[in-house]
Amino acid sequence: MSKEAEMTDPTQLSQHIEALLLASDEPLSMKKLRGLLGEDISSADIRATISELESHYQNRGIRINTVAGGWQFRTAPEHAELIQQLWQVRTPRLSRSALETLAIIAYRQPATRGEIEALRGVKVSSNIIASLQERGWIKVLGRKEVPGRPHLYGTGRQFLIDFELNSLSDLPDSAQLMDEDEIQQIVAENQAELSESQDNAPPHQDDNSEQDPIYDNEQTSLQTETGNPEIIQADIGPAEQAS
Amino acid sequence: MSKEAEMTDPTQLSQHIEALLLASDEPLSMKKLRGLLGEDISSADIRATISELESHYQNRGIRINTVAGGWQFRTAPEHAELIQQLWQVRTPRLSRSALETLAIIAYRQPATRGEIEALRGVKVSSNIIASLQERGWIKVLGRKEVPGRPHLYGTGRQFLIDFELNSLSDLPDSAQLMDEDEIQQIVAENQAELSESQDNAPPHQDDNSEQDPIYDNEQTSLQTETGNPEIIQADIGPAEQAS
Amino acid sequence: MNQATEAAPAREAPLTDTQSVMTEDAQSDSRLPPVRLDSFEGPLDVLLHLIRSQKLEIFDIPIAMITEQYLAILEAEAELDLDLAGDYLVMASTLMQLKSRMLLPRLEVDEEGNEIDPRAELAAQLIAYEQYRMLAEELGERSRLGRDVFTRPIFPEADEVERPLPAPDLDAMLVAFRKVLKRVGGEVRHHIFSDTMSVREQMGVILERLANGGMQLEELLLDQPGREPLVITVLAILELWRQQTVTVVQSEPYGSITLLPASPNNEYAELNT
Repeated sequence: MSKEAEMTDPTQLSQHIEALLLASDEPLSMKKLRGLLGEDISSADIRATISELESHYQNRGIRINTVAGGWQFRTAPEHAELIQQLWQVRTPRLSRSALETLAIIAYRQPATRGEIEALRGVKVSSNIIASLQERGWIKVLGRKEVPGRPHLYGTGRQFLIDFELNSLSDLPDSAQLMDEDEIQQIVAENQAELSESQDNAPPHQDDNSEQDPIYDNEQTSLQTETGNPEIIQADIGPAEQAS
Repeated sequence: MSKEAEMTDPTQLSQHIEALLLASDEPLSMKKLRGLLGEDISSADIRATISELESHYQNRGIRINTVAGGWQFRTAPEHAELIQQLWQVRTPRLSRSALETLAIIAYRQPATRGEIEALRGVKVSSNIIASLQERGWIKVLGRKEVPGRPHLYGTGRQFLIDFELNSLSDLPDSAQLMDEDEIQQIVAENQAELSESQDNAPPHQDDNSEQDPIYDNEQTSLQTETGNPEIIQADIGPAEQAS
Repeated sequence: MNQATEAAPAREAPLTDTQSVMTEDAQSDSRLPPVRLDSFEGPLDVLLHLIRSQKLEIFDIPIAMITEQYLAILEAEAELDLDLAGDYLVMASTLMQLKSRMLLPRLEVDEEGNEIDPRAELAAQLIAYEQYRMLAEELGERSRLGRDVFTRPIFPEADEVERPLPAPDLDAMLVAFRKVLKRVGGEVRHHIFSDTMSVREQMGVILERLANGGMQLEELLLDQPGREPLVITVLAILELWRQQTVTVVQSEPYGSITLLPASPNNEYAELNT
């Protein structure tokens, strides 16, 4: 109390931002903040003030989080269990199929249901699509102009808001995700090498000299794969840096 | 900022209270707080912590206010004007009842209020109808020649403009909103129910005493449809029967 | 709440509660312990489990062995859920086909003349799926609003403010409609009508055109470009007639047909104000 009183009061700007962030029912973007605070306050000032506020709140029960291109007051994650008690209903757990479907849509968008099914190797139930839609995590972006004109799904803004992402590029590991062509290339190269080493016939080996270092790294890692699926991903990182 | 860093971190209790006050949908009373925080924390501790928090926030943009016998985070009163601006700028979301009403009108037009109520299972407030009309999203197309001659609502031009639709046929298939399996299941369930209580007309259905046979016919024809949006084919069946 | 459970070892985390049959031991045991099919997310998941748990090479899958193990898992299932069975059985036949192709000399070659391993496609599929399986796990472990973090649920400051009209939101509307469909259950059959949307739209158009009084049928049909709109217009008129929203008058056989709105004009005009 006494210490607090000695402190310099938060600036007017800081107070305004705090009040706005609390009062808003969605994350407030820089653009919205500028519009509300008046044009004579620069983005730089706002940014600096927010970063002060962020550190002010960093050890408190509530935080200022960066979400969906804006800022919002949220509770600190370590109090989740306590807060859950406020409600009778417990948050239902997401099934693996829902998460896999969501992950494929998030990383591959726009994606059709057929594409999701092809990747997962199983039928995707409409219940899953519908419940993801109801949560606002996915939405129909349009239709794919192929026979049947299937819906194209992508993530909605609520996905960013709920998963604490500032933008889609904040999706973890999105840069490392391999597309089909890359995967096929890796498979082809690895299988070619395997069959060569099996036959003890090294005539094509010189071809490897022009191979992308990424694949060599991956090959090594994949061959020593220990059942941990993280390894594929984990190894691409360094390889990418190398390239 | 540097002064902040020197300060001792807020206690665990203080963090818990902050988090709870932010996340609760009503002001939290001492009794509720004790229930949530566990019996081993005394009222005196809670009271002392809250009073610390109150002074911590007293010069900030947000406050801990005593409201209706409990505590709650609120914006500081001197920022009221700014907050008002936020709410005025910030377009609110459509209420669920408005969305449902609009959706039913869009998909079932021309539809009477009674039909909407029968579908929604609740009364449709005149305010909702009025505000949708005001918006130009719905309009009265005429009256239905049944007792009471209720208004027939349909979507207006502004609906297409605002929802970025070229025509009503751009609305996603309602069938695609649900799974075929889901529909079959529901239909099966309800047919079972219907056959049990065929003569028991639900009380709020007097308005649409004549459940349009066209829909029943459509059901037959559309269920044999294979998702092919061939409009004419789908329609000729029932209409021919109707004529 | 779920923090504790969801923060559990990555391997377990994404399994739903009823499905947690695999244990850490199962992972390291090379003697394959029995597994239940419903703990998997499909045939690819089963194959990955077999491959990873036995530390097999994904680029050099011992097809004969894997096929045997895969079929054993399938056979252990007392009764296969028919819905699920399809995907699993397709994989079974794929595996058996691969097994037989592995016995034959390689006939297929790529553009560079290298032999194509018949297992290439499967390996690619497995790698692609494994990536998403892992990303799904990560997504599930991310702190999530409403489960791990919470924001303010009510906004008392907003109460006294006069707020503008809400913005259109097609998705929200569709979601709302879907909820209605689900809620009303049996009424749903009345709603599989979106294919008839054009007729409904046309019904609205006709009602509007008739707002100022009667119209000749030919007049209504005159400006319909093409066969399809024509048919739709006729269907719409028939439907309106059947609903008794319009009256159709023909004074003599083969004479001109007049459409009249069922409600008087002046009243209709009132309605729009």
